[in-house]
Amino acid sequence: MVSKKISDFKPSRRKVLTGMAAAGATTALPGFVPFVQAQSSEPIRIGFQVHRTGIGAAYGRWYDRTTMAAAPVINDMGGLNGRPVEIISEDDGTDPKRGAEVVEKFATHHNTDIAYGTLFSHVVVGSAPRAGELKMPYFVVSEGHHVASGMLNRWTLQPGITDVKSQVQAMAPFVADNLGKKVTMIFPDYAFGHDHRDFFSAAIEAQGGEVIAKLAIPPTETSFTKYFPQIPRETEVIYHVMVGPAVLTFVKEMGEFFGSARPEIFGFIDSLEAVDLATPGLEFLEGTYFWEGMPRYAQENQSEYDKFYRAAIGVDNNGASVSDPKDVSTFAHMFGCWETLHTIKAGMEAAGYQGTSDRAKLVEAVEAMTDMAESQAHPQGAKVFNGKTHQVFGPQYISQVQDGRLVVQHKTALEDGFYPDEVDYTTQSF
Amino acid sequence: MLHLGLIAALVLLQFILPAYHHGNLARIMVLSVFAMGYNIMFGYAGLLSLGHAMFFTAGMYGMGLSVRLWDIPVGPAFVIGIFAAAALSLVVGLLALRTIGVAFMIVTLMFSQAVFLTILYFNPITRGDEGFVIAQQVRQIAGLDLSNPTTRYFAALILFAICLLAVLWLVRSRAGRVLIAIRENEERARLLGYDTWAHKLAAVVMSGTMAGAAGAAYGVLFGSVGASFAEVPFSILPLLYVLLGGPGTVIGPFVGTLFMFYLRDLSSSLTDAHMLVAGVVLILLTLFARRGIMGIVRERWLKWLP
Amino acid sequence: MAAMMLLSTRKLSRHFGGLRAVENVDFDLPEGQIRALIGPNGAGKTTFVSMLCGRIPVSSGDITFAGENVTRLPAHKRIQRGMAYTFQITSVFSDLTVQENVALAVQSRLERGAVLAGEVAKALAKVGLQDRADQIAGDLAYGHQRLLEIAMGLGQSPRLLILDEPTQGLSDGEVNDFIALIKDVAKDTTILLIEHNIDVVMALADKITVMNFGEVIAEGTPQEIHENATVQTAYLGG
Amino acid sequence: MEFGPHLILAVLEGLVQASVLTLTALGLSLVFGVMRVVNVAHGEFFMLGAVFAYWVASWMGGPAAIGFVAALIIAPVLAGLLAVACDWLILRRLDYDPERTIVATIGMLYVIQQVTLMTYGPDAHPVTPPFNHRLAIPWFEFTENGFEFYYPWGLSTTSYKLFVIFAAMVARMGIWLLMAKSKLGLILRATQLDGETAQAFGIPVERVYAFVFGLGAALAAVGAVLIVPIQQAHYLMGHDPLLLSFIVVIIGGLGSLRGTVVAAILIGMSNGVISVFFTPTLAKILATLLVAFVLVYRPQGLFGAKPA
Repeated sequence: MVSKKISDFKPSRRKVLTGMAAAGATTALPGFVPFVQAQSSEPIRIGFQVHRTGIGAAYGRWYDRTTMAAAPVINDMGGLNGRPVEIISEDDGTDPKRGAEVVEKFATHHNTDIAYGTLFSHVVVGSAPRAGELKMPYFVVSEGHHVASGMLNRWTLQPGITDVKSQVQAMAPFVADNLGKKVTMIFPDYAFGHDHRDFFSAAIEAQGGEVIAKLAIPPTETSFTKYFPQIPRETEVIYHVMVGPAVLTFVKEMGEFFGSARPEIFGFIDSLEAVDLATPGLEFLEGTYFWEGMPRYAQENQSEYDKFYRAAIGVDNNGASVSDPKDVSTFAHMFGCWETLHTIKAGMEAAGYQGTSDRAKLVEAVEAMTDMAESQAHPQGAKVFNGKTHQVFGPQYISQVQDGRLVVQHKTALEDGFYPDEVDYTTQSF
Repeated sequence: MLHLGLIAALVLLQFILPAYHHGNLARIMVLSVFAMGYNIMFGYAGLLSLGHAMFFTAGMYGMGLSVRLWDIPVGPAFVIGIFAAAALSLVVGLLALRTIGVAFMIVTLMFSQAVFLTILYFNPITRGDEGFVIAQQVRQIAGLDLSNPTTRYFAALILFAICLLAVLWLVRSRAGRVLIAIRENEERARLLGYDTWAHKLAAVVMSGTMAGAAGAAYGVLFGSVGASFAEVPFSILPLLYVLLGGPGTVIGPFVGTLFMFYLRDLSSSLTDAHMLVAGVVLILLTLFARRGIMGIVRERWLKWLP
Repeated sequence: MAAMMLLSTRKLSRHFGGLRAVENVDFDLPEGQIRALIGPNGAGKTTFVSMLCGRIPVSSGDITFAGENVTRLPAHKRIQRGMAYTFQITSVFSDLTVQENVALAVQSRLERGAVLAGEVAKALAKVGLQDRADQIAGDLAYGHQRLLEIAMGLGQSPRLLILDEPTQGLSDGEVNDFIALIKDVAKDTTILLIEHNIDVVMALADKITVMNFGEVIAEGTPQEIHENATVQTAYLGG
Repeated sequence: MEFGPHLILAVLEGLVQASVLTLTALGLSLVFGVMRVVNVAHGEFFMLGAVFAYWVASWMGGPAAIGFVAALIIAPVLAGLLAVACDWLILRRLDYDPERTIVATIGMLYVIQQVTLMTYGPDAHPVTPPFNHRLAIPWFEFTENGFEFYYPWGLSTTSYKLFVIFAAMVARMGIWLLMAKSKLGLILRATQLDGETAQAFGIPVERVYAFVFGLGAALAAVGAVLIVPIQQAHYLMGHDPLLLSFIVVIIGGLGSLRGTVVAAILIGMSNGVISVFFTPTLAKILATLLVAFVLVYRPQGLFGAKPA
């Protein structure tokens, strides 16, 4: 029932997710000091910076659905420190300038306790300085390496999704051992693509392979065939990662270019995120491999957490909307919203968070976190949080297209994605 | 008088505005410097550019890269940013002024697009679309912390006041009158003995430099530098600000920026469809307020408004 | 003789594609004269004076102004050397006030910082527009716009004033005022006048140049031109 | 890939782009030429063509070819009617004043984008092509055995892409016949030359303007329906066609249909061919600067008359 209701989704500006269940559950739970209850039954306000318009809107829609599904679940569990969570959404237009304004609006107008939810990395970089100045905890879900690289500040954290540097490093051994050593990379000429380029090149060399060509595709490009001849003939593996509305064109044209003589292909699912694998023209992908942040198709050994998570959001076993099987979700990324909200809950409880004066305590409490067990709160898998770099490390999945479904072939170990710390945010003052 | 009054009012507002609007106003002042720069070219000299983002970006990256690559303090870096914008606008002016009308629009658009792509191309230096952060601890001039809201507000206000008075002085000067003459009828102006090409070039350079000052100030005051400021929609913004506020009025760009900012902000509190609201308002304004907000004010009430 | 010439052209030509709008015109205008330039429509008069002031480039030939070859100079430099040109079609700055229009004409020749107001008032008074100084030029009646156009020419205090059909659309009374005005101005300015109204030409011109098909077909005093057979043919038989 | 096959591939790709671009640009050129207004919302009518095509095709169901043909007829008509409504409700009331038209069409752009986002959504959706076969293209080489044909790796196109090139050619012929041979074309050309005089001769200029605005939008939509089986319909897809169409119209020379077609082919091809020699982003930069410098040194466009 819940899933049905939410999948009839209409974008709405604010959803006050208080509700009777939350209030009832908190009083029933043991361990709550009575005066806390008396003092503040007001909701904790989470400012949700969402890409409702602009280039990130396709992701934004599913980040929104995941967030709106996670909030009532958290409220059913007793909310945050006994207080219900209220999500206050504000569109940033996938624009860094507006992003900074939205963070400011959260802090000074909506008086939210924290800000959360940003995906596109240029919006993160545009917004984080303001969050730092406003001393507002800013939980991003963007997989960019910007947090762990040290360029941001102590108030910005990424506890829900692994960064690209770690992801690609964990992929390199599989690619080198199973697919080939001579790699051609195709990636968008965005900072996001540059992270792939730089970190994967280094990682594959460490495995004895090499990147023999790098094709950086300019943004807003809509046709790709003309660039493919720059792929060297001796390429053993194509490594592709693409974002934006033209991803399907990109993949289809790649298939048409190679015909029956394709090399091994390894892609980040970003290239087909929210795209139905059954779309005509994608047949050539059969047998190719994809990185997945979280497996889109329910696997044979599906965990109960995965089951619960899908049901809560209203996503079926093929990663599509329950109400519309053609409406495929951004399954490989959006779990980050779910997990981040649960981490915020854990952090607030650990910090005994009461109000905005406890924001620094919240950051410290999250920094103190380390192991996160696979659970309903972390359905993607067990993780380790690095308090110094503010970055979480989780497992990565490599799936193969078999009969038009993505079947997991390999799950990386957490250690595969570790790299030396580049920053220690805990030494910065608040 | 009106303009000094506006500046005085803005000084006063600093003390009474709630934090949110206080922060917004600082932003609006910086953005309206961008719009005022645009107004010199478009509102007074009649040159419709669709590439003004490149000048804003030149100022922003001139400042930002100086800090990022050479650890230059933000004060001198700000000046470098302004010079970078001035240099770019001189080069663009020399080339683009060979064209007029729609060709001028396209040429400026193309140059701006090339600047945007160049930022992406040199991503190891510029960090591409993501850009980079000007750290809070380096954003200081003479010991003043520019990330502090009050300091930031006054810094924005000082820049705004300087530019406002500069434009006021310009349009009351003889050179300003020549620019208007060029807008109205370039050939006639030439046949009154004016080197219209040189005047237009000067307008482009002044306009671009002011836009660059806004860009550099934006980076210094708000701490981020990014390529999205070089994209086409960011070139359209000052055009809208100026057209709505009233082209060819000194105060119009500020009014337009204020109006557009709060139109977006308020409508996004009411509905997801803030672009729909903005679109409808734009259409209505063109239908019923053809010379922009201050243009109407001038027509109806204040004929002397410069 | 040559030393007194304010303006001379030699073999001045202008072709538009295959059309020879002006062909090999040799023309001399001594200082202090009122010269009328007449000819049927399409004779090349406006093209000719447009080349003089630099509105359009020449195809070949030379223009000498005040002893200096100005053929390659841009328009504004010729104006700065003492030419003024008023347009055939009224071409005032219609969004500016009358005063500002004239001020634009005056300020181009004055030093930085010099006071404009007196000069502006003088030019306006000459054409009788002093009472309308604060009106928006575009709101003026047509005849007044023509006068403003002339006031702008006067405001430049040129050595050579080129008037392109200044009386077109004026009433008879206005034409008479105009004749008086030009006679007054001519005391210290050389005038080149394109005019269709033959009464005005006869009343004003010291000498008349007649063009047809891009060439000068006759030149002489009003009396001579009046009696010239070629001119008669050009006007009547052409 | 070797140079020869690479160039052929780039040329083929360039032709597909150019084909769609000519139609979109011809639409803009008509509006620009006849009405003298800058229609910033032109790209949005392109986008609407693609979105309508998706809706029509998915509503029809059945074989892909039927949905496609239906879309090719219905989508441009809908886009055209919407444009006529915009003209009648908005532009006409602005007296087609250049500056106000720019703002009003920016407003229309916002409205159309947002309404599409709210109804169609933020995702890109494909339309299935009526047919789509990969066609390998042979190339030659000189070996010890002399001159030989072979099929180089990667050198191919699809039957649908060839169809796009062909269909665009047919559409261009249609436009040419309309403009050069029909009475309607005569009216359009007369209005383009001088609206006031045309009015004096009893041409209902207002209705001609509405028709032209609709026709321009419909042409953009035809281009979009042709491309949507290759590139998906998305609510932000109007941006590039708008910019490119403007470039094409200006480079081609205002009001010159022949110039528009030639410029579209030049621009489409140069994008492809430059990408043979440089890395993708650098190629884009160079192509952009090329356009700018063509205009700087030939402001009247390639086929415009030099102003006197």
